[in-house]
Amino acid sequence: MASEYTPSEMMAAVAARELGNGEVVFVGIGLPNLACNLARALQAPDLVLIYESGAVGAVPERLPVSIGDPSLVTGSLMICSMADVFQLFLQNGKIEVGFLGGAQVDRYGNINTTVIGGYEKPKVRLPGSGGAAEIAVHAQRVLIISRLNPRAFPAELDFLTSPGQRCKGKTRQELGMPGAGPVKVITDKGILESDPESGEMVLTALYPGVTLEDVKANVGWPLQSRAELGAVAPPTGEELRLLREVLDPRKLFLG
Amino acid sequence: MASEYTPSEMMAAVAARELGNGEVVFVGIGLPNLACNLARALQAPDLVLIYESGAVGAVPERLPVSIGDPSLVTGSLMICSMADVFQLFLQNGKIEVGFLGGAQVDRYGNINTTVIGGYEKPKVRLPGSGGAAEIAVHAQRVLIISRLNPRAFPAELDFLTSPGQRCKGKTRQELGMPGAGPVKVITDKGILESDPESGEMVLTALYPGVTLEDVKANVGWPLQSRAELGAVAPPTGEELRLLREVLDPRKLFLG
Amino acid sequence: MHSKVVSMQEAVAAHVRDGDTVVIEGFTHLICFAAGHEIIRQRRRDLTIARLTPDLIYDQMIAAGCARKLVFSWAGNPGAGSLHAFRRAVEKGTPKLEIEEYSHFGMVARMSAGAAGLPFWTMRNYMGTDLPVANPRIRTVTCPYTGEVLATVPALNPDVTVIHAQRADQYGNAQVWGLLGVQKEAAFASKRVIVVVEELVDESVIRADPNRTLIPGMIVDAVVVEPWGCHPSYAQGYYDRDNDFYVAWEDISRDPAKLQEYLEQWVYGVKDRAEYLARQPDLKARLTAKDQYCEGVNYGF
Amino acid sequence: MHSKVVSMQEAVAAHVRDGDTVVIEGFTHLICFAAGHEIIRQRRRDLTIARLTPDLIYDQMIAAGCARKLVFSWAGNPGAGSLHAFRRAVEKGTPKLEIEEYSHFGMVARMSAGAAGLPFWTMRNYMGTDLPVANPRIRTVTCPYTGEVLATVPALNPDVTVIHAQRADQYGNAQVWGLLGVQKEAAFASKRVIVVVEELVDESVIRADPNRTLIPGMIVDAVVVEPWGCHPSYAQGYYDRDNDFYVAWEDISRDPAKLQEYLEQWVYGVKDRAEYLARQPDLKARLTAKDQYCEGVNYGF
Repeated sequence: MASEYTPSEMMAAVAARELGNGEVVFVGIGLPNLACNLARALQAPDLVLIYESGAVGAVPERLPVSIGDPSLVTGSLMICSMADVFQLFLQNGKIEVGFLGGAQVDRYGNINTTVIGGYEKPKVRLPGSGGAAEIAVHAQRVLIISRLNPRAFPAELDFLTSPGQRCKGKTRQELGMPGAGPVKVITDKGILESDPESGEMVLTALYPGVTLEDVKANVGWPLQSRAELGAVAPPTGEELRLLREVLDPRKLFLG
Repeated sequence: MASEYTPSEMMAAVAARELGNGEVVFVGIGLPNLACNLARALQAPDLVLIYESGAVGAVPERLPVSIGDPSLVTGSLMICSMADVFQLFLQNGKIEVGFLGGAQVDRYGNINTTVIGGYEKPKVRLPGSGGAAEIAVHAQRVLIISRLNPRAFPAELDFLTSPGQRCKGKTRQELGMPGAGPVKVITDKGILESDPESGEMVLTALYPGVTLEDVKANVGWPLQSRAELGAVAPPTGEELRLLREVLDPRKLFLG
Repeated sequence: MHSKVVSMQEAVAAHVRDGDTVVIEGFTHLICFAAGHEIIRQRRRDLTIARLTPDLIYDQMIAAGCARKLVFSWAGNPGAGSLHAFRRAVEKGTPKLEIEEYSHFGMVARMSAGAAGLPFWTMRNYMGTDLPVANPRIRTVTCPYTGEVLATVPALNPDVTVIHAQRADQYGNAQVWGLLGVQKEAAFASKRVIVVVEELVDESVIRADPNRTLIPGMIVDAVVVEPWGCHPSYAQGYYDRDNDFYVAWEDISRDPAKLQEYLEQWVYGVKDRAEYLARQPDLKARLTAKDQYCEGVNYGF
Repeated sequence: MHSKVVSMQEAVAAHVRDGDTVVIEGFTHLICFAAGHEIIRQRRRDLTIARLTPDLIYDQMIAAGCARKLVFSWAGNPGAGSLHAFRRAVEKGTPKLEIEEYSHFGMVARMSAGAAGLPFWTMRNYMGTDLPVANPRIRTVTCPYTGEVLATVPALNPDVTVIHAQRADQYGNAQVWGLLGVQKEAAFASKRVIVVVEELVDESVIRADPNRTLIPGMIVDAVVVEPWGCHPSYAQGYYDRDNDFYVAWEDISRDPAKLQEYLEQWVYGVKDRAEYLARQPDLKARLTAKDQYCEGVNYGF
C-alpha cells in the first residue's frame, strides 16, 4: 500500500494530539520526544517537558538522541538531580503524562522491557526497567506507544516490568498505585483504550485503511473492540511538515 | 580575683586546642565559633568549618552572630541544602567534632536545651534541640562547653534533649549511636572527661588558681576526679591577641 | 501561559486561609517577613505555623493571635535572646498555643517526606532522648535488611508555603543562591506555593542558568515582587541581615505592650511593605550588599 | 593541606582493587571513560560494577573480563542498539556475569541510602511487577503512621566511585553544571572517591561560587586532571557527545572479535588518555562546545 505518510509519522501525530497545553510530560526518547515537540509546536506551546535525566522545561534545539543530550540542558528551566526527578516530581504526583513502550504489552497494559524467555537465561536480554516501572506507578496517566504484532502483544508476558491496569488479578487501587496507569495504547494501526470495568485494552479507533481483522491478527489475546470504532484523521500537512523538516529531518526515528 | 583574661577567653582557648589540623567541625555560634576560628589561625589552618545552615568550609570575614550569617556563605567551599547537611555529612559520619552547650548537663554529658520544669507547663521554655540531638548522636566526638554552676550541672535533668554517655542506664552502643558522644566538658574552672568504664564525666584538669572544692561546689552530683589532676596553661599572648583584636573585638561573646 | 504576578495583599487573600498549615521557610536567610506581616494584617486565625526556627516573624504572628499551633525545632533569637511572645504562650498560656516539637533534622525529614510524596522519613536519631516522649509522632521502623530500629517522623504537607527567592520569572521559576535551607522541600511538600522575589526577571535569565533554579514554576501559584521583603532577615547579594533589629527584639518582645505597639506601628499601621520601607529611609544605606560577583559558566555544547 | 592531584594511572593503582565494588557514575553526561579504560589497562578482576546505565564503558569492562557482577537499572545503547558484551554475558554466559537489577529510581534510592548513612531507602514502587521476584533484595516496610506497605532497597556503599566534573581545585572540591545524575549521592556513599576534571582551577574559583560545588574535597581521595576524559560521553560547556561513536558501537560490540580489536587499539594499545586523544585529532574540531555563558550572581553582603 502506497501511503503519503509512514506508520511512525502517524503514531507521532496521534500521540501529539493527546497532549493538552500546559501539561507536564515525562518524555522518552524517540517517538515520545517527537510527539511532545510536535504538540509544543502546535496546540500545546506551554507543554512542560521533563526528562528523567533531570532536565525540566527543556527546549531542545536539535533532536536529542539520548535522554541526557546536552541540548536538553541548554536553555531549560531547571536542572535537578535524579533523586529530585524521581522523588519530588514523579513520586510526588507532579507528572501528568508518561510515555512508555516495550517489547511486550499485554491485555492490561502491563509491559515487559526486561527479557524474552526466562529471567535467568533469557533468549533476548532487553535493557530493563530504566524509569519505566516508576513512571507506570506514578504518572497521572500513561500513554503506551507500540507497533502491533503478535509477539509484541502476547497473551502472557515473559516478565512484568511496568504495571498496567491489572497485575496478577489485582487492580491498581488494590495495589496502592497512585496514577491512572496506561489509558491508551497508540499503535501503528489504531488506538486501544483501557476499559474502566475490566481494565482490558479495547480497540476504540482504527486508522484510515486498516480493518478490524488487521488489528486482531496482530494481537495475541482475544481483542475486544468498541461497537462503534472511532475514525482517526491522518497526519495533517502541517504535522508532516514539522515532523519531516523541523523535528527529525535525518529520519532518526521516523522510518 | 583580678585576672589578665576572662573565663570566656580561657574556655575559647582551651576548646581551640582540642582541634587538630584538617578536622571537620560542626560549628555553633558563640564560643565554639571563636574556638574554631582561633584554631584555624593557629595550629589548624585547614580546619573545615561546617555550619548546620549549609555552609561548608566557611571562612567568615566577620564574627557571625547567627549560624546563617551571610559571611559564612561568601567565599565558602560549598553551600548545600540542610537535608544534605544532616544526611550526607552528619548522619553519614563525616563530622569529626561537634560542639554543644546547654542549660543543664548531667553526669553522663546528657544535655537539656528544652525546658526548665515540666514539659507541658515549663518554668522556663528554652529554644529546644535545633541540631543538637543529632549532633550528639552522630559527631565522631562531642565537646561540651558550659560554665559551672549547680543549676547548670544538676543531678537530674528536667528534659533529655541530647544524649550523652548513658541514657536511662543504657550505653551508647546499646542504643545504637555511632559517635563517641561527649568526651570532654570544657568549663570555666576546669576540664571534665568521660570515663570509659562508667561513662561519668570526671574532673581531669583544673585551670590556674582554681581548687577542687571550687569545682565540686558547683556540680550537683558527687563529682569524681582523677587522682592526678592535669594543669591547663592560661591563654597565651597570641591566643588573647587573636580573640580580642581579630575574632571578637566588640566582645559579643567574650564577657 | 499567563503571568502569576500579583500583589502580596492578593497572594495572601487568595492562598492563606483561616485554619491552614502555613510555612514561611528560610534558615536565617530569605525569611519573608513581608508575607508574615500581610498575614497578620489580614488577621488570619487558627493557623498551624511550621518552620525549623520560628524566628521573629512567627513570634510576631503568635503575638498577633494568628496561630493556634506551632511546629518547630529551635525557638530562639540567635545570639540575642528569646522569642518572648512564644515563651509567654508556652510558659503562661497567653495566648494559648499548642506546640509540636522536633529537632532540625526531624523537621528537615518531615519536609523531605512531604516533598517526596511519602508518608514518613527515616533517620538514625533520638535514641535515649525525651523528644519521642514529648512528641509521640516520633516513632520507629525496623530495617528490613539489618533489623536495626530507626527513628521516623511523619510527612509534613503544608496547605501553603511562602518561599522568598532572589529572582524569578512571571511563571514562578525561582532561583536562589547562598543558604538554601529546606525551601525546596517545603515548596514541593506544599499544596500551594507563593514565591516572593527581590527581582522579577525575564524567563531568558532563568533559562540561561538552569542549575540555579530551586523551584520550578509548575508548582507555584503566585509570584509577588517585593524588594527588601525579608528585612530584618537578609537576601545574599541584595542586603545584609539587620542584626541590630534582632537585638532590639529582645526588649520589644519582652514587654507585651511594646510588642503590640510594634505591631501597630510597623504591621497594622502600614499598608504594605513599600510603606514599611518608606518609613525607614536609612535601611538601604546601612544594609545594601556590596558587590561580589562570581563568573558565569558555559552551557554550550 | 597537600594537593591530591595524581595521574589516572596512579589514582586507579592506588584506589581500585581486585574484588572492589566500583561505580563510575554520570547519566549520559560526564561518564568518565578515561577511568574505565585505565581500569581495563590495569587488568582489574572480580569487580562488582554498578551504575544506573552501564553504557558503553561497562560493556567494555565486561568484555575485558574486569567484572564479576553488574548492578544496574537500564542496560542499552540509547537510540543506537544494544550493549552486546553485556547481552552475550547474560544470554550465553560468555563471560560469566552475575547481575542484580533495579529500576532507575531503585538505583537512585540505593545510592541515596548509602550517602545518607542509612541501611535502606523507602519508595512507593514495584507493586505488581516481577522485579522483586527477580531481585529478592527489593523488600517492603510498613509505614508506622498509615500502615501502607512501601518498597525498600538496601543501601549501596561502593568501595570506590569515580566522578567526572567540569572543574575542581587540587583538594577535590568539585563543581558540576548541566545534568547532575546521581553523582553526589554516589560519591557520599563511597568509601573512596576519585574526582576527574576537565580543568584544575584555583581554590578561589570554587570559593567564588560555592552553590555550584557538588562534591566537597573532604570526601575526595584523588584528583585527576584529564581533559576530554569523558569522550565519547560529554561535558557540558566543554565538548559534545560523540553520537557517531555510540552508533558505531552497535557494530563493534556485536562481533566479539571486533570488540577485542577495539580494546587492543584504543585501550591496551594506548598508554593513557593523552595518547587516545592524540590518535583522534579530528575530535576537537568535531565536538568542541560552542560558547553559551551565563551571567554570574552577587555573593556580597
